[in-house]
Amino acid sequence: MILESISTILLILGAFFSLTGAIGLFRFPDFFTRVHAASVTDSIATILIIFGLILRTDFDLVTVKLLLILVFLLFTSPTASHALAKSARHGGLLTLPEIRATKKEDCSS
Amino acid sequence: MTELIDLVLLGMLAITALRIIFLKDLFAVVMLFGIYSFLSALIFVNLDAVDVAFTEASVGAGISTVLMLGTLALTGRKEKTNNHTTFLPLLVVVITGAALIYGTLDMPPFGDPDNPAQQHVAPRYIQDSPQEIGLPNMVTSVLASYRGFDTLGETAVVFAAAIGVLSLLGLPKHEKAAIESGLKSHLVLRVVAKLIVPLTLLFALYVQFHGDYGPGGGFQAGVIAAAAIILYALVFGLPMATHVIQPTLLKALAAIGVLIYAGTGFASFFLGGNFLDYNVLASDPVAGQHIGIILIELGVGVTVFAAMLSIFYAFAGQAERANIQ
Amino acid sequence: MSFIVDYYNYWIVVFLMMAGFYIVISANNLVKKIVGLNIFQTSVFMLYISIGNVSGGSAPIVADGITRYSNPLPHVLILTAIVVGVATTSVGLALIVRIKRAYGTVEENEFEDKDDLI
Amino acid sequence: MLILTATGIAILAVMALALARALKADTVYDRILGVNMFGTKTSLFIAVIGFLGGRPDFLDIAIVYALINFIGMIAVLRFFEYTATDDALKINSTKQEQL
Repeated sequence: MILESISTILLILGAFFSLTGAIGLFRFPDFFTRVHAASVTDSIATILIIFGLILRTDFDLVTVKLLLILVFLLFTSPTASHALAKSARHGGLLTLPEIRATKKEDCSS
Repeated sequence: MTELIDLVLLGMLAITALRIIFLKDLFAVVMLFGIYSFLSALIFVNLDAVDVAFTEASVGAGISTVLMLGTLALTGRKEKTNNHTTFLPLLVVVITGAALIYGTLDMPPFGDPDNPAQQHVAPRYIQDSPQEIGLPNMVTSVLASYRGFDTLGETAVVFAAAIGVLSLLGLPKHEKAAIESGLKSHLVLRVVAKLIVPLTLLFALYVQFHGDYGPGGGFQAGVIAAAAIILYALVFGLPMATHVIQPTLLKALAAIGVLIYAGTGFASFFLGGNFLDYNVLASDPVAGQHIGIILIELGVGVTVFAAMLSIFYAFAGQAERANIQ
Repeated sequence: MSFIVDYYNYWIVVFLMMAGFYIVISANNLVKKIVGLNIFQTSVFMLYISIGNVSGGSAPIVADGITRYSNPLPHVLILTAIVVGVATTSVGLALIVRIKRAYGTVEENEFEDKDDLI
Repeated sequence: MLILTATGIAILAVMALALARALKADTVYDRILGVNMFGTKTSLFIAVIGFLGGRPDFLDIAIVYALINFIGMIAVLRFFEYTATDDALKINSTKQEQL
């Protein structure tokens, strides 16, 4: 019973964090803020939801598989975000303040 | 609940398909096609077809996307302006679609247990296969035993497709890496890839030998193992990957897999049964079935692994050559 | 209302099939045609799986306490069809690479003109 | 049971938003970001519906999703290394000026 209520809290928190991340992904103004919103909440939501599910298992093979999913997601998702942000930066994508700064220079000159 | 999820996912699929029609950037088209595959795999999970979902997620979404990106690297990513009139194709499509929808009205309702499709051979598979074959996964029983001859044909098709691609494109020559290619500047990626590749190979082995009890089997395991090597090749460069698993070895492996499959058939043939009748492989029929299924799943796995990886080598070799020139 | 519930799955699958078909016959670019062909193919897979689905059923892997299973036969057919589908797709893509090398283009309307030159 | 349903619906909504981002993207990188988030959330969704349907032993599919999603991302990045033309960058910068 205690386990189930803890699991409920974890699942609600996980759902909340992933929703905030998705809203950030959709509404934020430029690419780098969106990466930030998506990747940070992705990690915490994954941890919370997977642990919420683990508390509902009988601690057998299913638990091991859930832990394996957690390990895979925790390794791959931030790595992918990092690599993406890095190649966006190398590809010449500018942040919003930088774009504003260049625009101001254009106006003054 | 199942119906609701189904409806939402089908809606997402429809929107994705519509967007693909109007996009001119082929790179975006391929990415959305990856989403399309993932979504359809999700629908398969929702409709209880877990083995199919496994295959679609690994083959449809993984290998297809990688191969299409390889082709785009060689042919360019922009679709030029279209001089077709849109009217005629639209007319053809609308008429065909209307005819098909008219046809669906005669079909039995979706999900009804009394449908004709559920009455014919399925009850026999569902009731008898756990005793006859001795495996919990009915899909594996049907795939490897009842319809084993069919699956031999499919394996031969995969083998033939690999030969076709190799004769069109040719394998990259096995040479020592003169210049290091791959994602050099991504240090984090290289470290993580080193961790992920062995885990993936281990997981492929699990899928191969756990396929009798859960979703999985030779087809999926072969593709997942190939995907691990593809990941290695993408991060560390093709020369490193061909150094680990040489193209000539792959050619031999593809043939060996088909031979293992056919050889199991001939073994049962010479032991007094029919072709691919595993009952005679051991004194106990159920034990014989188990041995036979493990052997042919191994053959399928080896062939699919070798075929998929050599197809990838062929495309990557072309892309690498084009990049150097 | 029950009419829609009974058939919506088939209708959306037909719509997806036609979307793929439209791409195949209207696109100029060969790679896009292959994508359309794959969309069409995936929709056919979905139609098969929908036919095999039993509402209230479970995945066809024996477990305790479950009496109603979905039909395993469409799953077997589609499982092998997916693998064969990707094998044929790869042959198609290889042909496109060779066409690009021979004609210098993968746009349908452009290499018609080159045939006229020969 | 109710909470699992609610979590499933929330993840479905997140997937829809990520899909919307992938469909309507300002730059190529936004599209890749949307696809990546879609993939990770899908593998969580499979885990949740496994528990909803009462058969959580099919989690292997979620593992495959996570793996294949990662490999797809790497393939995309590698594709950029090959074809990072000035053309693509020009499109990015014009899109940004519109911001």
